[in-house]
Amino acid sequence: MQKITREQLIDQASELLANGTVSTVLGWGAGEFGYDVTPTLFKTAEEMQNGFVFNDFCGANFSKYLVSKTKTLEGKLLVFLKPCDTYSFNQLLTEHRFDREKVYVVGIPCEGMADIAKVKEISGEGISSIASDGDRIVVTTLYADAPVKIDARNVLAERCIHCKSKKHVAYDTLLGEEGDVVASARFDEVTRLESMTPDERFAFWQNELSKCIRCNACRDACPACTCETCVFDNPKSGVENKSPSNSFEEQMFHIIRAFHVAGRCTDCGECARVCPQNIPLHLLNRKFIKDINTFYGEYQAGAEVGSRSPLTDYTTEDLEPSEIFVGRNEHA
Amino acid sequence: MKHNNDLREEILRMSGVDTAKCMKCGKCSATCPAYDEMEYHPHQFVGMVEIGEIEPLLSSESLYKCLSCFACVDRCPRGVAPAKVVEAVRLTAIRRQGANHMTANDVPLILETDTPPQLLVSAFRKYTK
Amino acid sequence: MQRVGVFVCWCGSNIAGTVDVQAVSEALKNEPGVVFSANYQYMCSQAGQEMIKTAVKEHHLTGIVVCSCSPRMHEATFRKTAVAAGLNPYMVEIANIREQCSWVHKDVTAGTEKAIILGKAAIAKVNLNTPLTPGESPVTKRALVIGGGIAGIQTALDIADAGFPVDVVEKQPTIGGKMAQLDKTFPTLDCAACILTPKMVDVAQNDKIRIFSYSEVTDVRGFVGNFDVTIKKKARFVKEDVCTGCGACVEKCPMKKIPNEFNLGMDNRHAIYIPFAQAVPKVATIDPDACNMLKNGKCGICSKVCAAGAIDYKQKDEIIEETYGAIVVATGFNPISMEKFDEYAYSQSKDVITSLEFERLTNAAGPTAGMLVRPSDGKHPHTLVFVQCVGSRCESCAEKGKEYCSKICCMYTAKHAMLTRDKYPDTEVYVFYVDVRTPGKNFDEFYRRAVEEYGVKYVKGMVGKIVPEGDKLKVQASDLIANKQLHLDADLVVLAAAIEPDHSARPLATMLTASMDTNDFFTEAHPKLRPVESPTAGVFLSGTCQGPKDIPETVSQAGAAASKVIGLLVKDKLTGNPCVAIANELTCNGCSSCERVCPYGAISYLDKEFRMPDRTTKIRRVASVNPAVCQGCGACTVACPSGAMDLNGFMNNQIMAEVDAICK
Amino acid sequence: MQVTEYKPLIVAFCCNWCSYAGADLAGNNRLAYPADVKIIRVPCSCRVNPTFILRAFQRGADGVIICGCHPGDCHYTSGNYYTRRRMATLFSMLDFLGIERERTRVEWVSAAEGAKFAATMNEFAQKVAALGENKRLEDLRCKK
Amino acid sequence: MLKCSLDNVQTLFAEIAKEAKLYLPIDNADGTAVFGEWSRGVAWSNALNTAKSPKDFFFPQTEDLMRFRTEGKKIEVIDVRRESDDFVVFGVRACDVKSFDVLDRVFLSEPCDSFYAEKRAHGIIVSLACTRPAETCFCGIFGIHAAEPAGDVSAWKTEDALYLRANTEKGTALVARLSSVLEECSDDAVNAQKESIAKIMNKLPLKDLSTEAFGGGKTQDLFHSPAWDALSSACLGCGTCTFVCPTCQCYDIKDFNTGNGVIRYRCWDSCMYSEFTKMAHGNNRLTQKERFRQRFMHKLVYYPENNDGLFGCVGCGRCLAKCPISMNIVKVMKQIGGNKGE
Repeated sequence: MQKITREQLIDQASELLANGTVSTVLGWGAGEFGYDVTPTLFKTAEEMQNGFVFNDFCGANFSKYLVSKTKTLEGKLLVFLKPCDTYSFNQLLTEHRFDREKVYVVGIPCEGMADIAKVKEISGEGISSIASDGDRIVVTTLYADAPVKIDARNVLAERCIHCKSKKHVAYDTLLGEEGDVVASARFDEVTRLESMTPDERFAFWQNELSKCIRCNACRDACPACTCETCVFDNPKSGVENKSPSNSFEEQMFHIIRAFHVAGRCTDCGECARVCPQNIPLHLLNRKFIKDINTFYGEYQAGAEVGSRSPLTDYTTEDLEPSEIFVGRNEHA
Repeated sequence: MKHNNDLREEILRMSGVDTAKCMKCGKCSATCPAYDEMEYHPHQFVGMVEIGEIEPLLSSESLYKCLSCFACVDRCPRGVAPAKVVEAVRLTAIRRQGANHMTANDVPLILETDTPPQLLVSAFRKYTK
Repeated sequence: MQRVGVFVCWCGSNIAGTVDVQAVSEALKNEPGVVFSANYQYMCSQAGQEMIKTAVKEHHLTGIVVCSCSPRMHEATFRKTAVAAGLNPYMVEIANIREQCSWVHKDVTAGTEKAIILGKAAIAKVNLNTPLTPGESPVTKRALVIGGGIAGIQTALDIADAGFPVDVVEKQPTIGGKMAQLDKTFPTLDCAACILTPKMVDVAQNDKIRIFSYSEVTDVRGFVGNFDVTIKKKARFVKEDVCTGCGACVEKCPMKKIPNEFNLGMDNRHAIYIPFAQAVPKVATIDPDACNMLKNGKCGICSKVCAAGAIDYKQKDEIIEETYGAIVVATGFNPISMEKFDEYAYSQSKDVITSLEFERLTNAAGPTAGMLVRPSDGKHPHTLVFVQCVGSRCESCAEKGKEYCSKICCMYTAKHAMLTRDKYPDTEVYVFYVDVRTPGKNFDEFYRRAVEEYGVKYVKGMVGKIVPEGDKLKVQASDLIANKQLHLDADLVVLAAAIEPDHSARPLATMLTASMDTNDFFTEAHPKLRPVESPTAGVFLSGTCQGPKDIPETVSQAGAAASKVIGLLVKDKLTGNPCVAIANELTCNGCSSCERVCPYGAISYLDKEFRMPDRTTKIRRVASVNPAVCQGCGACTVACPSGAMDLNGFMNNQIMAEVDAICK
Repeated sequence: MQVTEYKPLIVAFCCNWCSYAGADLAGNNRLAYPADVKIIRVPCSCRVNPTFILRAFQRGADGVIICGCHPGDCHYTSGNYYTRRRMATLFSMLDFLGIERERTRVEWVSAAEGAKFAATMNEFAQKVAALGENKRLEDLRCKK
Repeated sequence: MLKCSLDNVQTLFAEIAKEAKLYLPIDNADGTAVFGEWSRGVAWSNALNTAKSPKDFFFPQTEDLMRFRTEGKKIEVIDVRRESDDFVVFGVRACDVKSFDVLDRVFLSEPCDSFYAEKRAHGIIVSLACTRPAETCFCGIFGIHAAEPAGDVSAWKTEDALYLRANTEKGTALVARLSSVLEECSDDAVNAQKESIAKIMNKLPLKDLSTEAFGGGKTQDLFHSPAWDALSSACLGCGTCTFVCPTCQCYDIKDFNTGNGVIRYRCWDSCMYSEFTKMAHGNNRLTQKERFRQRFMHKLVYYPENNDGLFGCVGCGRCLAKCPISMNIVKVMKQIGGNKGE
């Protein structure tokens, strides 16, 4: 399904390693089952030949790793970034979270990544191998006699169905063609929730948030959450908390988490991807993005380095908090 | 004079013009090449629509004297676009005459083989607002 | 743990009438930290304060809660009491049980209950208070005035009068600014030069004032009391201290076709020039773009004719670094460009001019020696058309004009029209106006005189277009009162162009971290109460850099700015407000969110080395608040995602403790 | 008229320069409002962290109101503009989560508007009382 | 062996629920399964396993230990311990059943954790054999038989019936109580299922993963392995693996100030967190590498060293499925243990 091949990426990286432009490559390392790829540092072309993969399951956004990895590495780090990842990249630069000079970005096109849960819904558990064949994902399992062929478009990750941009907003080298910002229906689900009654919305979120186990994966995977010490880990912050003792704390955590990244969140979707409990956390972020777009004009965090986040900005004509619900379409 | 607020709203909506923005400088009328032909002048269109005094405009020849050259739109310092107000009043007059609300269903009936598509486009523009 | 004393005031019957003060002091006795609780008729009285002092000594109190009237009333009083008792003044908290309790609630039970809760909140807060000491910083007793127009001149003179040294930085070769270009001034019609040039001379002769002409501010660091400013003094290739301003060089200079900026290009000057006769400093300047000697080494005549030996072709830009206690911005204005107003044919006809050009045209020292003639053919104009509001109040055309009213045009146009009719009674003068705005002393009288005594024809309407035809300007306009379209054949058209802040203001504002509005006018610290101060401490505003103004207004503001500067410079030390933001470097990410919301530019960033828990060192970008600049609003504390930013006196944990106490 | 026993708890964050002074003026003029309203003084409305609001609800508040200078009149020039954006987005999010939108409010009250302060508090207290107890953002551990 | 037709299984549940709360896997709207309380009409999930393990029933994520009520300067201590009611956790897979052995050794050895013990005493575990293990399953390498689940009662589900066998006193009592819906039967169907399960187990990709390199006494061999650097390099430091793990048993004790007093409670903690076991001097594991190593060394070396060779992992595969970066114990075992499982 991906237009770009593993070999192309290895070639590009090998060249840059060979000519000394970069010392290390941050890429996807092979796993046990074909779909379980791990972000991995490669030092040589040979290491890449042995352990590097690129397939429909390379969803992880590498931008956040740059904060820690650039601090310790000698030389430049090559990082492969998909279009959506580059927005996080720029946002982190805006916030001075790493040194641009220490990174070499190879922009790679992305046709959308697959969600293994959706694959398994079709193929069933017990995957023994998984491969790509044109637009299809071919899965062999312990239980089916013949390999199951799945149209990759039917198992796209939620964030890829609603891909907002095929455009790389940052790169040193771009493989493939320059893409464009694309129209997406990413706010539809937010709109659907908005059109519910408050009681329905409350019930919806109670049900979702009560699943939270406070593993912090959403926070720890989020490229906007790069605080040295998170307020939720800091006993002096007044909101520190290790477990969701009750529904208040579940809500508190998720409201504050979303508020802290509001205006900075690029909508990369990592939070929802990594949630072990399948809570649609991205909807909280998208709600903020949608509101900001509606209230203060379209803003895409990370579209350009140095842009001012709408919540650290204002105009004298801004909407009043009392006006935000005027004209909103909803049931009584 | 009975002021017609519904009609006023309708015209403001059709034209997309906020007549309250007018600071009554008269630059539109100063700029208008058809001024002398008109009974009511561009600034009067804006002013009279603003106060809802629209009937005299509807029955005035001035409606058809406006050349739609848009000089007033270009020059207006306040972005009021008087020509669009005139256009909207004109359209109101046209609608009253019944040539109103063309629908796509009407097209096959009036379509001839050599009808230029441009004509359809402008017809839609005029009759379907 | 704090040892808190609680003092409940009766305020006569003001509090005690609706609040059971005895019950309040009893109830608060049991709060954590409280070791003493009492009530008294008037806590703010001498006896009441003594009671506090005694209790502090006897009970070794470390914190004080006074349940009384609004802190806006007596917080300062009780802080002084605390100091007198040997406590830090910021160890006092007030529970407002009068204005916000006894006076608004009639029911004693409810009032008492609420008073107890407010007391508990204050106790919860004071338990977390820490002694605060305001920072002190020395004040450099020197002021910088940026801009040498009438605003800058007046400010500099006033500051110097008070005995403080002042430097004036002017980017032109002479001070004087726009006023030097004017002919007469409304509404008194006295000659601009006659009232301005003596002031310019005063500046030059004042030993407290240094003029850096032909200079620019290139860098500003530091903060109120201690701004480190870098000034670039551009090479004028003439030794300023040697040149006598005799003008011999100018006369002999062979390059004489350089458009004269001072006359807005309506005549020419030489490559070496003195902008005008009364220039200060009266020193020649060589235009490096025009001078043959500087361009290709050929000529050198000026050097030969200069008896003083002032010419120095090798002169370099000079960098001056100086420290100032205060900075006054007086960068002034310019008329906007008329290039984009095609309808007025400004670019097509020389006889369509701006009002400032008209000033030069009628000025006795101007290109025509004061003869009002058409720039195109030098003929005397008979029909003059003045157009008001060209580019002002222009909402739809941001690329062309300005949204605001330029304020001065109505009056100077009346002046122009009146003077024209006065000097040349054979002329017909039309003024096309949208509104005539004449608030000001003797302003409307002036305008009416133009109409009634001088026969200026004011037409309510606007000019729509101007077409040059032959030697006439075909003017098409509307007369809204007559409901007619007018067609005039004019000889000269004068456009009252909108004014805008000088383009140097925006980069300067960035250097000063002073805020600007969307029109690039400097923002005042408070539109009503602090109109001559920028929100950035130590930066003051003088003249049109803050908004359109006429001369009297500019001069008053210049004086006001000067008095604010003097008020600052007389202090030896600045005592800050200790309730300022503080950044916790250990948790700061250096993300710049706080910096973006700080209205005062109080936050900067340092690359600091940290010893990490894993025993490595790491260099991290962290925020640092300058306590002398921070005013303590707290905007940064909320913008900070990691909670690293907090506010002394209103710490996160203090406010949350209050919330907890209230919601208990 | 039916009088219910239930008394709402309302936390009002007031900026020091305008709204707190406005509340003082309401006091000077003896303009009554319910004792359920408890004021916390902050230097500027922009000091109010969303955390404080959630904290108040956690601890049992039924309504939270933030008062500041009118836009354009902020003592610190721009603080309330930030407040306006922060609270607009926060309130919208609370509504999105199904929290009653009448429980939160921002009101601009100048130092001269004692009457407006009292009227606002009366009206807000009434609205919150009509909603009843805050159940959706409460922390049961904090109940007595 | 006892049997209940699947048509009748809801009746069986109803019988159980008469005297004890019954918890069993229920399908979530998002496709995952979760242990939930049974009530009439609640369907039993067919999922292989639940997203979270059943350890919650005995060792909940948060649990109040005691309370203090304060009034003014007075403090009163309140004991919040209550006797637990009987409850049945139904459909626990072999791996998760085994996890209770791991937890028991921690919580029931002296000093015994009374909160845990109380719930263990009152909880009855009905296990369930796995007929369709997933590729992430590797219980077999720890000697767990997917076809022979332990528990108070073992259960097997075929296409038409549920087979039960009581293993313990508690189990026997439960089964006895259910006699009206159960009938005696032969072992044939169960044996057939065991055979087919054995075949599948043999095909699982991780079946040959070796534990040889691990166990007590291996600290010196493994602790300084250079492989830890690369393995931990991508770790985000989140707590997903620990919170979905059936055997992770670390907790933190915290105080919550309610305004009227204090609740002292414990909650799960994760050794992957930078704040884990933070002490006055700071943290004792300073880098993510150390924290990462701790988790796996604990499961594979330290725990067996202190517990007669019992590994601290039961091969349930949850962390394999849930880790945001797909780093897991299998990858660690292969790298650190020398790729013997290939």
